[in-house]
Amino acid sequence: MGDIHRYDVPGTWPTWCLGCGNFGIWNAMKNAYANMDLSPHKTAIVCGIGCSGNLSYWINTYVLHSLHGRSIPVAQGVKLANSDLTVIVHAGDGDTYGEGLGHLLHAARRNVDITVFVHDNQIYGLTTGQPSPTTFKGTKWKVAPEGVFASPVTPLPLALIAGATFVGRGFSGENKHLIALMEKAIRHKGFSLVDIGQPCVTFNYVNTWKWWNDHVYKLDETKYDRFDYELALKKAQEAGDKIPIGVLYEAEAPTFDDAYRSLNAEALAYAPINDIDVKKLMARHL
Amino acid sequence: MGDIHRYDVPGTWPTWCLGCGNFGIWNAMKNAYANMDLSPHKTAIVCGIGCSGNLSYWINTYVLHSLHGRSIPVAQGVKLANSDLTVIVHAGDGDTYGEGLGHLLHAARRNVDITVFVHDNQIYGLTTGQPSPTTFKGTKWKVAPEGVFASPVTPLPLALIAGATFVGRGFSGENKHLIALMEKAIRHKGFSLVDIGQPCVTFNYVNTWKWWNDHVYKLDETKYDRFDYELALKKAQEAGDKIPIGVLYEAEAPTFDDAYRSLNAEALAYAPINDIDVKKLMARHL
Amino acid sequence: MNNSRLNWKIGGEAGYGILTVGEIFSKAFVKGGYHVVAHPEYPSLIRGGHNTFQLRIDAQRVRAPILPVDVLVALNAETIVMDLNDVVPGGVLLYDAKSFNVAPQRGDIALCDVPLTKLVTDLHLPKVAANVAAMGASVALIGYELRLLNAAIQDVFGDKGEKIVEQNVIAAKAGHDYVTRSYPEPYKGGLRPLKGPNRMTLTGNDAICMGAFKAGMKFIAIYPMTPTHNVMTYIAAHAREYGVAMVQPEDEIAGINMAIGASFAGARSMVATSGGGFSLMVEGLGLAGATENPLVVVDGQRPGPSTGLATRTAQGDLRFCLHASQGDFFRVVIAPGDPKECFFETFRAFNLADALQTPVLILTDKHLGTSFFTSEPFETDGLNVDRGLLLTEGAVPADYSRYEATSSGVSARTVPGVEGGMFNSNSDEHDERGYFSEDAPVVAKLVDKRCRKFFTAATLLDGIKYHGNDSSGTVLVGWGSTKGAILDAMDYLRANDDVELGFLQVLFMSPFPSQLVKEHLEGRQVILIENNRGAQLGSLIKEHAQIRPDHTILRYDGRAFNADELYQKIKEVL
Amino acid sequence: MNNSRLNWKIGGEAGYGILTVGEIFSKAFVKGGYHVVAHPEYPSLIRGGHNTFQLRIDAQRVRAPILPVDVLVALNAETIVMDLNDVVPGGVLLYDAKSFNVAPQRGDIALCDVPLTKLVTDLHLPKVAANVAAMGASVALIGYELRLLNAAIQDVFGDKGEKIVEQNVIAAKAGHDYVTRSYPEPYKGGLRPLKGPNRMTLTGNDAICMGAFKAGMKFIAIYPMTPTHNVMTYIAAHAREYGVAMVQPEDEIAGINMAIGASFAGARSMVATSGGGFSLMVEGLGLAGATENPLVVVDGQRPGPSTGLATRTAQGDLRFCLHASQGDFFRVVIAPGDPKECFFETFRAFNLADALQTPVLILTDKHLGTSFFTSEPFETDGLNVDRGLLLTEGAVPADYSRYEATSSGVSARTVPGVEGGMFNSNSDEHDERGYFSEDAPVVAKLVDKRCRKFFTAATLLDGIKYHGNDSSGTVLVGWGSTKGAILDAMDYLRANDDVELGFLQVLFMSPFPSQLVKEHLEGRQVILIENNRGAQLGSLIKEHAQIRPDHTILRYDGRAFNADELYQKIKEVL
Ligand SMILES: Cc1ncc(C[n+]2csc(CCOP(=O)(O)OP(=O)(O)O)c2C)c(N)n1
Ligand SMILES: Cc1ncc(C[n+]2csc(CCOP(=O)(O)OP(=O)(O)O)c2C)c(N)n1
Ligand code: SF4
Ligand code: SF4
Ligand SMILES: [Mg+2]
Ligand SMILES: [Mg+2]
Repeated sequence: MGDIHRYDVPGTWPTWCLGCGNFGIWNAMKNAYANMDLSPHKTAIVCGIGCSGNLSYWINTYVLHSLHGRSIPVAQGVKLANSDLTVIVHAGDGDTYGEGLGHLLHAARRNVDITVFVHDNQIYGLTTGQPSPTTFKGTKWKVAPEGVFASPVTPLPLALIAGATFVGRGFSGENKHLIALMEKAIRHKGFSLVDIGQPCVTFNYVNTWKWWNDHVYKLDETKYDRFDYELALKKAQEAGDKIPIGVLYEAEAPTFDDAYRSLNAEALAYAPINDIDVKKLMARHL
Repeated sequence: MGDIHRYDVPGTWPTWCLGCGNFGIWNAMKNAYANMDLSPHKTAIVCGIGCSGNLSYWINTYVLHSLHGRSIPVAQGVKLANSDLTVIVHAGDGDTYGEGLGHLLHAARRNVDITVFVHDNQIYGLTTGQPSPTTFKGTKWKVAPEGVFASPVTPLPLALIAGATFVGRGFSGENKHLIALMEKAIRHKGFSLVDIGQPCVTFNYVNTWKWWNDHVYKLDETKYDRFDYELALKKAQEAGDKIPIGVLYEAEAPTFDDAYRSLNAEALAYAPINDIDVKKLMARHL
Repeated sequence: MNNSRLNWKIGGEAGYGILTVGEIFSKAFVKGGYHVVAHPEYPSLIRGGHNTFQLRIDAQRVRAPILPVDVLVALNAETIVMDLNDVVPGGVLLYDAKSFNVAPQRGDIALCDVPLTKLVTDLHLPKVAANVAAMGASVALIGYELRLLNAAIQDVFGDKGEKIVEQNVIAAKAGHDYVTRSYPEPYKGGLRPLKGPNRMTLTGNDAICMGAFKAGMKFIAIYPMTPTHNVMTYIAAHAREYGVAMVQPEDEIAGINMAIGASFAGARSMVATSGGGFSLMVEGLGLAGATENPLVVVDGQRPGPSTGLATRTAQGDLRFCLHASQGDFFRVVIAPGDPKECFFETFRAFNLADALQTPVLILTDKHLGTSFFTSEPFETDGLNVDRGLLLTEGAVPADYSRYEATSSGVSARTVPGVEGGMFNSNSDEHDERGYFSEDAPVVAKLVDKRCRKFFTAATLLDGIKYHGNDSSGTVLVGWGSTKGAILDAMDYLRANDDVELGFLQVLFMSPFPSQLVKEHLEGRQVILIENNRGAQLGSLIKEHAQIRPDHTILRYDGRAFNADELYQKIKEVL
Repeated sequence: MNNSRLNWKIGGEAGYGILTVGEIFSKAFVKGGYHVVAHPEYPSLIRGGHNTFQLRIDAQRVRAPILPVDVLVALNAETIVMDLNDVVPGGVLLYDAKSFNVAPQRGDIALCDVPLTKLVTDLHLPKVAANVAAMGASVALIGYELRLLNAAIQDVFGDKGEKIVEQNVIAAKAGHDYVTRSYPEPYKGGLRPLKGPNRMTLTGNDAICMGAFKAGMKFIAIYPMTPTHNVMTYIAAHAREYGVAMVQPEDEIAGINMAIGASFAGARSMVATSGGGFSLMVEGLGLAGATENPLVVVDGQRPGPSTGLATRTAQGDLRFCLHASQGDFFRVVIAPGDPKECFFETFRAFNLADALQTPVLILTDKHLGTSFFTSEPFETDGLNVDRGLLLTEGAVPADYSRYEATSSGVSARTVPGVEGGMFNSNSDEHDERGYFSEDAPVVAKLVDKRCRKFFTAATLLDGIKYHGNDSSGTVLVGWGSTKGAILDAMDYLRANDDVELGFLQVLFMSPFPSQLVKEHLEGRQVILIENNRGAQLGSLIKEHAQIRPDHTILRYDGRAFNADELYQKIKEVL
């Protein structure tokens, strides 16, 4: 187990609201890194734009603070260019399930070996409280005084259908559980999606700490067969009163990055490029 | 039953390749329109860019020939502005499941009352034969000489998970069946997705007419309960040897456009705007 | 002697309602006949960051912020650290000395120590009410009238119920009474209510929303993005009343494409976003241009490139808006400079979109869109909706061609539902009927048709406004939100230096009023003022009027020009 | 007397391999020492449309198509209807009179009736082989050598196996022998093989791919879009050999963002698209600019706005590429004019992207990207990869700041994996270490840092090429793919009219070579030539060099300039 302070950015402290669920995710993440003794310089975090994405400021590693909705494509590029890196995405629910929903599902069907942690506060936090794709239907907001008209996106079943090989749900308030879950997701070889319940204490008056605490329950690892796809798809659809947390599904499958890696002995980023011969190409045009 | 020639565009004939599956879709569609006696001027077709989208040139109605991947948002706008219209999308698999996958699923969760017909030839036709999101894994193509590395998108289960209230599959070669299916989809109030098997005789050497004929089977309407969501989700996942065609799922649910329509007695497009009073707004700023 | 102006600033932690406080305080003075300019500054963080609200109050018309401030209200220690230098010698710091342990390091200002937190907690009010107590205290300090503050509290909190109003009134009174007792001498003799006309307090974005409602906008798609988030809130609050469909799409691409669909179907429609979201709308903009569907697009600028500074201001998107999307086609780009122009130009934007059947862009920015200004109520009587060449049922000619290559470039439109008007609104190049065509002469004809709208538009518009001295040897030139600072700086020059300059405000960036710009600038000393680094208007003037500005005053640190700062900078180059 | 030039055109239905036929026929003449320019024209349809391939063959260097044609080969009736007027009086129509019932309505040309279909079906070859028979027939008609056609067939079909080659050789022979028998007199005395150097036949896009391979591009994301679809095919064919990852993303947004991720991770990376796809990449372009990640972007232009004409040519994206994305930041924009420049400038683009740590755009178009040209093999010996300020393991200073505000604007980069080099590649505005900052002076400092790259770039580059007469009173000015037509038109002027003009080719559109452009154009009659309606280079010249072209020759019907047409147009305004 490594030193958690390796990941500190000296002289900084998160600017999240007091009581924000992001603190728990931040803490769990650093602990998971420490448990796995990840080298900060061999890890790349790609994050989106949102309160969630700001996490990247308070972790000492390589970071690309990208665009709202586009962290998953960026992360795939990082992994394809250098498959020796551990590549992790931190993004919001608006980011991943709104602006970026297509990217999420396409990355899942490719099974690129990246890990996506979604800070799911069921709201647009940084833009001060508009409904997000996971906001419940019917709830009323300043910009939706008639109530939200659409059913929420259900990311976990969608990811399962799309072909994700690791699907889990965590909760910022179950920190130890979350640490273990994050570790498993990162260790998994293939595309991992972990949706993390993250109360937004400032804007989300529906999905509060109490709400989350009242609704989550832990999957019993000794009984639940996480390799059973049918079961996983059922569990993933559980909403309503009781929401399972833990690893819902895991499977082994060839990854997209390995398919490309087979083109080169070394990672693309390390391939020598000083003296590439194109004479043989030119010869074909003679 | 109306006159099928109402929908002809005089002096034109499709430019599709001889034997292209699009002919069957075009034919079925005009028949379905005629059966329903749809008024050409009260119907709007929105299409994407692709061989599929070119269909809009050979049907006499209001058409917005939009952008690759964006026909579903455009169609939602048309419907929201004038819910008196019958709004239909014709788009390709690249269009709908690649560039536009996010839009498809968001439209489904909104349950906007539009009907989406996807000409699924499992290939990018108009750009001369690149693999599409529904191209099978492992198959080799000029631009994918090592074979396609990703699993195909499975649009029907995705749409079901997202909340589509009508999900079906048709096949260009089963024309009578397709006509009936199209009618049902158009009549359905809510978001309808119909994926239509459409052989591309020029570029898709895998999913040929023979392949399709060998694989499809018709759901038996007298036995299959299309209102059973669980069953539909199972059926929708059937791939491999046997592929069901017919209405896989149907449900009644409030539509997004009705929610908006409740704001106004008449369609937005018809609301009088000549003398709108904003003095009461100004008064609030005094 | 009474004072006739005051510059007040309040600072505190984010999330403590500084913006609401600012709005209330602004209203209190507008109700007393004053002009105000008020602007919030805050980082792109929900909490923990340093938020300020600065309010310029003046009996004369003022249009832009200035420094230094007369009264600084510090609700946290950071305000003292960051803003104390902004206080004018002889000014006042109002603070709660016991609440934080930073000692103000200025000997040349007065300290007004008020136990704000204790005052409100003693009254069993929530701690945040200290903000309102600070306003009450400020009113007393300034020698203004508490009843006007109370009226403003009623205005802003009225919707939330009588109880909330009452609590806030009590908090205000507590602050007020404490200061009246402990510091009985009002600052600079006090600021008394004036007899002035009834004026509105509003932001540029508020005015855009009003203009859109007035124009009969029926569909708007907005994906949240600062600084147009308040457009969303405003429209949402009045959507039912005005029968408008506001959709929050899954992304900006969906947003603009929905709006195009709605426009095609006959509803006046609009999108509003900022540069990042507009980047995603570029392909849709071209679709509207090619298919000739009317569309109004608001770009609220903020500093780029990329995510940049989400909550700050800039004018860096001008060239981008002019040239976004592939191929040559004509669009209108309007840059209003104050809330009044925001209102009237937005109204006009919808008429122009219909008249020209092409996208109309409205360029604002965080400063104009989210700062508060005073304005007389808008005169709406002469405003007529004109939908251009829109054919209704029965009016469609037998040989109807949607894209007829008319001399104006504009051809009659139908919308779905109209019998006999069917056509293909086609993003592929097409012939006059909308059927696709690759025939070389047809292509050139249709390209020409669409581009002729430029000339048609140019005849409809002036494109500039000229302010001040017609014949001054030196002329200022600018666009958009810098208008306020420029006009105020001209007032300073007139008052302090007896210099009367002219100011050429470019209102339409496309069609660019080349001839008028040339006429106004040629042979004079030109000082270009912009809130960007690229001097983008300057580049347009060089391109279209062949004139190089003699001096360029640019600010690109995310902040708007202060009027006094700009005045100094102009003097330096005069 | 032998002929030394010939203009040949073949037309037929889409889907019948006209493009392959054209490629083979081109190679046959390049092998015989000729220069060729060959361009396909086809509508955006897979089948049923009218496809042509036109080939200009000349012993002298030629660079652009011309009209009229000497020999027209009609494989269907439509070719006779559409293209017969293109044949020069005294020219030849080669066709299969029995196959279609349109009678050629020209008395001033020779008819060469060859039963192409019968010839091949008699030999039990598939009907499409009629195309190849038509080539054999053409060779005989022109008096050229069949063995060179056979060699070209071997080149192009070699990969498909000996059987295919053999069949095609048989078909060619059948056509050849028929004509030799029936029309023994070769057209204009015949075209004999020359002793020339070995030259390549290739498209601009081929050359871009070669340049990218040579530069060490390791990652490329391409979503299919005409006219860059052949980039995809080319890269795919050689990806394994060169160890390159080519990804077909779900959309262009994913494509550019993947490429940025790959670049951040240390791989040289690229995207290629056309205007519509580039529209979707605009936000990503800003991300690369703000985070200072190197990136090469190819925009293959086609006529807009919007979907426009998918398979035709235009130069309408210049201003768009220069200004795409919000806020001010520096990008490089290069417009190569022929395959050689495509190769060398693409190679340089990667070095510039690394040296300047900003996006580099390469602007081509359908004409340059997909027409075939002859070129001597590229001299690659002096080409050195330069990755700029890229810190490797062990070289990272202790107090490393990724975004140090250096005088060049470029600061040293690390990539993930390098110990001690961690930083935040940040789209939010940030300080020199990459940590977010909203501090006004820091913001201005970083904006300035990035914009200083403009000057650094300007010192690295000339930006123009000057061709022809240094002191002519009239100078032509153009950019990109019009280069060939302009140079050829100058050859005509020299040969026919004894007029020796100069031609200023603007190669770099950003940083724009203002000074050089001014020097070359000032005081001369300027004729601007562009393949767009907006005269976009003209607008840059007005903006940056304060010069208005005296004459403007624009073509915007989706077609490239023919050299002879341009020659006439230039003469008209001279
Ligand atoms: C293209 C684009 N559109 C909009 C925004 C504005 N924006 C910033 S954060 C955000 C929402 C964030 O919501 P979410 O992803 O759920 O993150 P959270 O703040 O809740 O963690 C939006 C819409 C943006 N930065 N870019
Ligand atoms: C933004 C954008 N990217 C790419 C293209 C080029 N393009 C035109 S059609 C097409 C693929 C069409 O495939 P599909 O949607 O399956 O339709 P099909 O032709 O097979 O019917 C593409 C990529 C485009 N027009 N716009
Ligand atoms: S707004 Fe919500 S999500 Fe953002 S920091 Fe505050 S509590 Fe957390
Ligand atoms: S390319 Fe394929 S999809 Fe397109 S028209 Fe031909 S057969 Fe049909
Ligand atoms: Mg969120
Ligand atoms: Mg397809």
